[in-house]
Amino acid sequence: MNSKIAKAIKDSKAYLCMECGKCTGTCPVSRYNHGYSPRILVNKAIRSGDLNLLKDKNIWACLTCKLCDERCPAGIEYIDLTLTTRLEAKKIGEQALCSHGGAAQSLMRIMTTPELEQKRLDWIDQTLKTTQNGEVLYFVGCLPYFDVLFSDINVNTLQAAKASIKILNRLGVTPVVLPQERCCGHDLLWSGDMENFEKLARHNIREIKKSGAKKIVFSCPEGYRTFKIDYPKYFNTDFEVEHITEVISRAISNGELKLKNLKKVVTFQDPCRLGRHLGIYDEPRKAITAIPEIQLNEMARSRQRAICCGVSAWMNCSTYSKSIQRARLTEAKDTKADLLVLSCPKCEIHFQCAMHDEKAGEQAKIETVQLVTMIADALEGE
Amino acid sequence: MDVGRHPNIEIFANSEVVGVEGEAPDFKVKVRRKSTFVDWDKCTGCGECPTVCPVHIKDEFQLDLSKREAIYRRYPQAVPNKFLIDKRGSPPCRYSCPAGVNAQGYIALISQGKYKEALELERRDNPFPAVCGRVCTHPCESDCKRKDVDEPLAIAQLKRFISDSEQELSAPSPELNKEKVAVVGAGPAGLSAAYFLAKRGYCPTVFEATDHPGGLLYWAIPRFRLPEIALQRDLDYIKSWGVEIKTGTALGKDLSIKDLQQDYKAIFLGLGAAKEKTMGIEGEDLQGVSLCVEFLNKAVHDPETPVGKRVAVVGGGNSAIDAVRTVLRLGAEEAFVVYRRSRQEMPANEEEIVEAEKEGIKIHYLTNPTKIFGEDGKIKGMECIKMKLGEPDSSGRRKPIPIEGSEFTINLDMVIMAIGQAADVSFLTKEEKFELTRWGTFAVDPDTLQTNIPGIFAGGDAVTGPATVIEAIAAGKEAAESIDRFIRGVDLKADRKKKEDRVKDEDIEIPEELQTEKRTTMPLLDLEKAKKSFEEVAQGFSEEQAKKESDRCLSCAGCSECLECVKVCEPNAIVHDMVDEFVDLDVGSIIVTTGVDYLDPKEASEYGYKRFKNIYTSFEIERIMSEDGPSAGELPLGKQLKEPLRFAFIQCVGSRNMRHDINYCSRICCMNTIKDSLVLKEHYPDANIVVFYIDIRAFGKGFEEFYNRSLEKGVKYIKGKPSKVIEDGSGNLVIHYENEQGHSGQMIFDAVCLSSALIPSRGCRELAGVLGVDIDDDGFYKNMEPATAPLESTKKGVLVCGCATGPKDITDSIAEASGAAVKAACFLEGHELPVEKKEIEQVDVSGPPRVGVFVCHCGPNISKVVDVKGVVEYAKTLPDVVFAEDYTFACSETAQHQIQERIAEHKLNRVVVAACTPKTHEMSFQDSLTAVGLNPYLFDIANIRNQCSWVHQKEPEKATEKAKELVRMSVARVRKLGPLFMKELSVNRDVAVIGAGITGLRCGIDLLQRGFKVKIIEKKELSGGLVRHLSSIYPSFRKGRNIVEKLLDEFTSAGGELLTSTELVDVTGYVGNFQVKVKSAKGETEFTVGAIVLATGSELYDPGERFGYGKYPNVITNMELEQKLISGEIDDIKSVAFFQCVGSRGDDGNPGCSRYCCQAAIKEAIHLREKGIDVAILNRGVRVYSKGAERMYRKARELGVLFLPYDGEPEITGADKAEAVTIPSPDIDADITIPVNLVVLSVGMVPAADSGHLSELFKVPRGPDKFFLERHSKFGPVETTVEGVFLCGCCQFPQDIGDSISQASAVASKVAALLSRDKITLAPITSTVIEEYCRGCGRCAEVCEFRAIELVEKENGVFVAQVNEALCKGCGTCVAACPTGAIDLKHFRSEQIEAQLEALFEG
Amino acid sequence: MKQSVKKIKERSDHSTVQRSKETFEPKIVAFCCNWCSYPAADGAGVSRLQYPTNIKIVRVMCGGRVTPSFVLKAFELGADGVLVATCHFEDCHYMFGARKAADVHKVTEKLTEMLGIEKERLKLDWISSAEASKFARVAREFTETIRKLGPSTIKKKLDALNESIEDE
Amino acid sequence: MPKGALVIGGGVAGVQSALDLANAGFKVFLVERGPCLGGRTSQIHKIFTSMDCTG
Repeated sequence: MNSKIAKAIKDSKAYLCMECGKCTGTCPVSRYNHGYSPRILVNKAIRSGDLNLLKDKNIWACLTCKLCDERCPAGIEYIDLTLTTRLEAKKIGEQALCSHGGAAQSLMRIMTTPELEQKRLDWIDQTLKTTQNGEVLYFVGCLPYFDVLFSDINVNTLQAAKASIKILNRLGVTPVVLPQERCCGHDLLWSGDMENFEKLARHNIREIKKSGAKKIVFSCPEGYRTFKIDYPKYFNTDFEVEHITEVISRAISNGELKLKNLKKVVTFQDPCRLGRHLGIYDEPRKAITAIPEIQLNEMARSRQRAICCGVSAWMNCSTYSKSIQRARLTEAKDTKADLLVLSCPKCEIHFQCAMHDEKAGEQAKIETVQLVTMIADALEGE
Repeated sequence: MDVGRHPNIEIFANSEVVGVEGEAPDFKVKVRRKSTFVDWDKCTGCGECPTVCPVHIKDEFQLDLSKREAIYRRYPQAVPNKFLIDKRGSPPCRYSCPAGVNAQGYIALISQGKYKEALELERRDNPFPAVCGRVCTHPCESDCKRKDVDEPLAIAQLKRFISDSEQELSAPSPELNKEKVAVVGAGPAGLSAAYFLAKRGYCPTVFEATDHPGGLLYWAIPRFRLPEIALQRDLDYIKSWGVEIKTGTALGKDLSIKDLQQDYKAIFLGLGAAKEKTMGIEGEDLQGVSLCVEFLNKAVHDPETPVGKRVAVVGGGNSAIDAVRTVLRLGAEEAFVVYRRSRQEMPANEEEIVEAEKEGIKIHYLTNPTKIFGEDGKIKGMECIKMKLGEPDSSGRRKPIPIEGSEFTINLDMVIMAIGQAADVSFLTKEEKFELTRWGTFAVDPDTLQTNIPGIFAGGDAVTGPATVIEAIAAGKEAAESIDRFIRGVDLKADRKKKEDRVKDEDIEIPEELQTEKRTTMPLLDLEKAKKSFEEVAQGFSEEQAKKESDRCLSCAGCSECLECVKVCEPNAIVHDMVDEFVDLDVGSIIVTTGVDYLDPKEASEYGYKRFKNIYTSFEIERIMSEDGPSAGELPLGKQLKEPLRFAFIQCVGSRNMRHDINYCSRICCMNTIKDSLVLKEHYPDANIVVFYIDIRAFGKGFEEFYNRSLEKGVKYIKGKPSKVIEDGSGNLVIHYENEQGHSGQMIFDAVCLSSALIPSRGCRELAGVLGVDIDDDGFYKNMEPATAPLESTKKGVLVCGCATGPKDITDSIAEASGAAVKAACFLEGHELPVEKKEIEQVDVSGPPRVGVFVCHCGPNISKVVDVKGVVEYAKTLPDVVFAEDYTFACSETAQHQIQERIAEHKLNRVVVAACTPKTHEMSFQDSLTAVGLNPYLFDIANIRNQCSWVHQKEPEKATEKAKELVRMSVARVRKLGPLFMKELSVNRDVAVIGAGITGLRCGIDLLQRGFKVKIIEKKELSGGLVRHLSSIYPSFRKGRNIVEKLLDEFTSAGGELLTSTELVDVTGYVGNFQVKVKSAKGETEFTVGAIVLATGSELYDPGERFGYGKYPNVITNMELEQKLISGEIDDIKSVAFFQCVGSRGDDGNPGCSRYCCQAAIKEAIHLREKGIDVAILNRGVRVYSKGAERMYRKARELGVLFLPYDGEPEITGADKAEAVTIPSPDIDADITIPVNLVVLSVGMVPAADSGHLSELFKVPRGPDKFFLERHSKFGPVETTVEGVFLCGCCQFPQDIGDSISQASAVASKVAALLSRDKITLAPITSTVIEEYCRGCGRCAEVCEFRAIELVEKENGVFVAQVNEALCKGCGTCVAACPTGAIDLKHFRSEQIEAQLEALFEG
Repeated sequence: MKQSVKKIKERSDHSTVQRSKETFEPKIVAFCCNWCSYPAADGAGVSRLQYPTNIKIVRVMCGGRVTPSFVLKAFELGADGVLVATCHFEDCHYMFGARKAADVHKVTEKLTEMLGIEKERLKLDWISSAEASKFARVAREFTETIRKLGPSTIKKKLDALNESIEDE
Repeated sequence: MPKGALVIGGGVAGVQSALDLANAGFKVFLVERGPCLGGRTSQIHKIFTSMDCTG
């Protein structure tokens, strides 16, 4: 057996599987895709040869939302096993069906080019203070690209970046923003492309080191997770990393941020990376409820039980993704909220896409807003 | 399907119908296939031949604005894609040459620097180039067309040049294995006969009486004119063909005819004319009097030959000049010529005379010796008489007559008589009974040169008497042909190739831009040196001179028959002696679509066309502005523009002009000008463009908007016809016109385009005669009735359409053409049976790919540039390639067979052919795969010819590299390909027509006649639409109601079903299987049809309260007027004003022109005017364009109908009734008020109120004007984007009756073609959905213009896209729209394209 | 180690310069639609209109099929230039395919610009089947433009640089 | 053999007539005076695309 897989089985405690099928019952994908079962994949890993596992299309169907891990009575870390499986599958030429013809993956791989001179900071206007060198760095992520790629479905993920900088500025921080920042590599990693993930990571680490930053703030939970968990696994990093909701929450506690009132009923979508991957549930809620007069209605399934936005790493978007999204949006709508507060650009793209289509019923349509944007807009004096 | 490859279409290009007999449906047609000189079965269209063609003549495709080769195809995409040769007859030089030597040919080759080839060509007709290049009398030069420009070409000298430039004698030394032939006499005739016989493989032996071959060339032409070395070269060449020459063997002495007959199959007698004539005057026997040839015989070979001090040579031929110049060189103090006629009649070559004169030789013209006198038997002098010229004699020259009493004497010590020779063959008659002429020459058959004794032929001077070298050569050549026939036992005369006709003078191109250039003069030996030596005087052309001289050739005959094309044509397709062919056809009906020509604007001479530069026709502008045009898309102004371009269009050049006898509107020119103005604006954004026009007739769909666009772009329109265009001396063109103020004005332009009238095509009258159909007053084909029977000619079974019946645009022509097709089909029997398909065992392709690569040389087309073997070796290294090899022509039948064998042998399951473009042979290779059971879609072509070897000719290494890359890409692609299968759909053969106006009825009738069941669904109670309510139609003035009733009667009696008062409820299904649900008083019914025709018409604009409508009772619409005209309630009307464009060409109603109203108003005006009523038509330009309409317009003006231009709303005054109309008329500086007691609003056509509903029901999109949108504005006017749903008549856009009727028939044709088969085969390249990945977002359906994708609900709320393969056209835009990758295009799948990219960049 | 990085860098810089000045042969892919620009390219062959060998054609049925992903993929794989050639709007075989291609192109253009790929490296043009000369001209001019620009920075060959950073 | 139709003139109109008849299953003889089809339309650069457009 492939030694990497063997190790992953061991590390993820897959041998502990008691075949209860709780994972399958929990899995949002399995709910719609009846051919998909985490348990079966775990058992394929344990019991049969590599190829049987690696060539199984289902290894790409997992959203890595970690819901199963949350519930597994045996404590198996399924998504870690999935990651290794994908890395190994990629090596033998297997790959997922990439959305948008693989345009996103191409973008990321192009970003591995060392001499690239991106023009990715056009959106930074006079009102935003940024710098080239400093203690704190704001990691923008792929937002500028997303807004172009998804211009047809009215997403504006860059608002979150602007809002984050605005908040940092308000807190007296002039963050470093890197003109030659690269994709963090999250999506390449999760689609099994270790080679290019490494290149991106190296480049980012070098650039950040050059800037002199010691602390990195993220608005994107995927970037946050990648820097917090994955980079240290492979590279020597000594940055402090923080999500913007953590920054906001702390500032609110310290009384550094004063917010205007907003008379709205809202609900909140926990991003998988922020929630289950990193355990950040309270900070966003604290931020939201800091706005006077706002009412937060939780969805039926929230926090640890929250449901994913349906797609991960630009692959295997499918009819099941759509069903997951519809169900989740309906759940949001059912809270009688006016606004669905999001905290991840991917959630925004995926939900907007689901709502964009003509057949999407009214019961699954709800206005969305990024948490940071909402906070930035609520800042007093704005 | 492409017309060039349609199995049912046989194309006769370059052909003419020359005879038609019989009646429909039994026409017997005779077609003349004009010779193309290229065997089209063999021609691959590779394009090698023009690269070697030396002839450059006007390219008619580029409207003579650039040049093409004599072997050509009209344009690169031509169908059929074959070459042909432009031959216009025998060029004058060749025609006038007795031996038919192809001078134009070798001159053309000289111009290309192909001297060897030129010489080779020369020697095809003449083995004596060195000789003839020096001593020929060159009749070719006398007829050279260049003399009309400046001076004839120095043809003979060019011939000498190619002979001189021969470095090494080409010695063919063939094997002669045929019969032996005897030739007697080694003069030019005999040697020529021997040469041509040897070339045919016979073994000729030449018997020569003297000890040297060459005849007079050797014995009597002085060396300063024909050096021995030159003669020897020709003799050596002849001998190299295996001709045996036996000198010193005289006939009659050393051998006899009998001997020869015994040993040889045939005999040629080329005995010459050895007997010299004398003058027959007193004193010829004196010492010092010589015969010319006798003298030269000696003098040529003996430079010590004694001559007198003062010598006269009598005669005017070349021998006389030769003699006198020889005498001079031998030391005579004075030598001169005595000639009885004038210089003009002198037969000696001009250059000879000139050279002689230069050498100081005097020629006494019009002088004739009367006697020679002497002393002691020695000459002392000669008495001569002066002559004058009388009437022409038998030779055509004026006869010299002695002037009495003008005798005078000259003192001399030598006289040479050079007055000619005669043949004397009488010595032979002793032995054989030869028939002789009264001149003592052989009597021979003039065509075959056979004497009275079979097998014995004669030619040269012995037959003709003394003649020229070239004539002797000609005789030898002719005799060789006869001897060949004689020996083969073939009739000597039958089918003997006749001399080709001389090219007609009018067919000879003399380019306008041709610069005069004098003939190149031959460098001569220094005069003083020349006079003293026997060195050759004429020095010959240098290479540069020869090139320059050859460039002067006009290429009179088009093709020069240099035969270079034959050499490069790999498939041996070129047949220079091809002849016209006649083909007889039996046909059931005939469609005439002979199109139009345009008036040569030279006829409107005031506009300076061809007199001044930069004046073009609109067709020329079309070519010029094309990047593939003569000047690559730029105006060839010939000057640098300092300011923005100034450009004028002059409209109606010839059109609507009695003076040119063109009483019609050419219909397309306004739009064409607007289009050209926009094209110019694109190219020259700052250009000032002015259009001079009479009326802008922008009457078609989208035309008005197009016109407005040009206005927005700043094109200026000036009403009026310029009086003239002149050039101001500095290259500017000045247009004189009447300006807006009515004053004479001038405007300056850099270039002018003339919108020349369209006129009946050349030969249309003759063809009408052949067909037995009538021509109308304008010279176009007459149709039965322009409005109701526009496609029928005056003869049953002969249909006329397109511009053959009058000018029209592509849209209307295409509609008419389809309409004519359905009419023609009514005379034809049965459909062709489908070909039975054999069941073949299918190759299993499930395993890993096993790719075979086959690389084609395409003759030299690929292999000349690309290293084909290298590509094959490379291909073998590519992944999954198990076999690779190359073929000379992969498309050939043998190669295809071999490929099939390879597939079996190597168990190939994927095939790549590296060859030409897939557009040419993809299908035939696919057929090959199918034949051996391999799915035809497991195949790819690497285009290494069109996109590699042909476009990288100068970079063979890089091209080879690219070819490898292309093959690598193809292999990568083919590895990812999967099998595809054709699907068939059954079709219902019934048709539903929506709308029972005349359009719907016409369409229904045509379909019924073609055997389809038709239901017409009409929501109203009455059929006939608007036409039912018309008092009459133009131009025939038939009653609208009668027309409707007749159509209705035809429809019902043909078995059509008319459902009136019936509403459409729902339509579902797709092409071949539509379910139509209708509702009437009787309730709902549902039925199935295969196709649906929308003929729902349009509605008339409701003026509301505009123009006093509703307010004044006497303001009515034109439809209301029609009612009055029918009911006759017009007695109290005295004066009528028509308001045109009410609800047209504006923001309210129809944004475009409603097309019918001008003509309708004129028709109505004529009605009223004929009743004595005053009529004024207030118009915004009079748009009459249909057949006969312009004449009707004239008639209205003749009748006194007033046409008043207006803009905005005219003012109507009156209390209860409209009493007067006032319109401002700035041009005559007054407001015009006309008293009226009736105002008629010519209301426009607007889309029917329910068109939006119908659009949704049928999914047929509407354009911005809300009329239904056709498939293609030009090429698909009656189809919609929805397969199986068609459009005709006013629901697409306003039409007049004739156009609606044509469209109705056009639709019938399309429907008939669609439903004529039981099954529709669907192309397998369609989109396909993986449902699992489909989000059901509908973006694919949104982008699909063909409505091929539908969202289908799978379960509660879950939708997936479904592709209807019957509707999918395979463009793949849906794939681009899909966010997830669920949809893909078969055969062009993302992974297949990505594989190509990966392969491309991996190297 | 630092030295080796420098060396690699020098070498790669040097080779870049050399390639652009002397031996640089641009790699260009042209996506051509089946109905207009592909036949136009064939026509250029028929008329023997010469253009550089650098352009390789990938045939697609319609220009509207060319997604940003194809273009990005080409650049990723090392294309120095990408040409998308379609029908003119009015002659599009699929009516609106050429227009759609133009729409998609706008998105692609923005992405490539953002990536710092010089905008001259990506070109959309409209070439009808009758415009063989235009095809040849565009091919020549585009190749020339790319040649002047020099090689695309996105070249896998420079990966060595990345590998060695780890050791810094 | 069933009788075909004769189309005289190979311009756009002639080609269209021929194609319609041929597509309906009839034999067509298309006679063109010049060496190839396309007529005047082939010389018009702005609208002419290719013969395919008529099929």
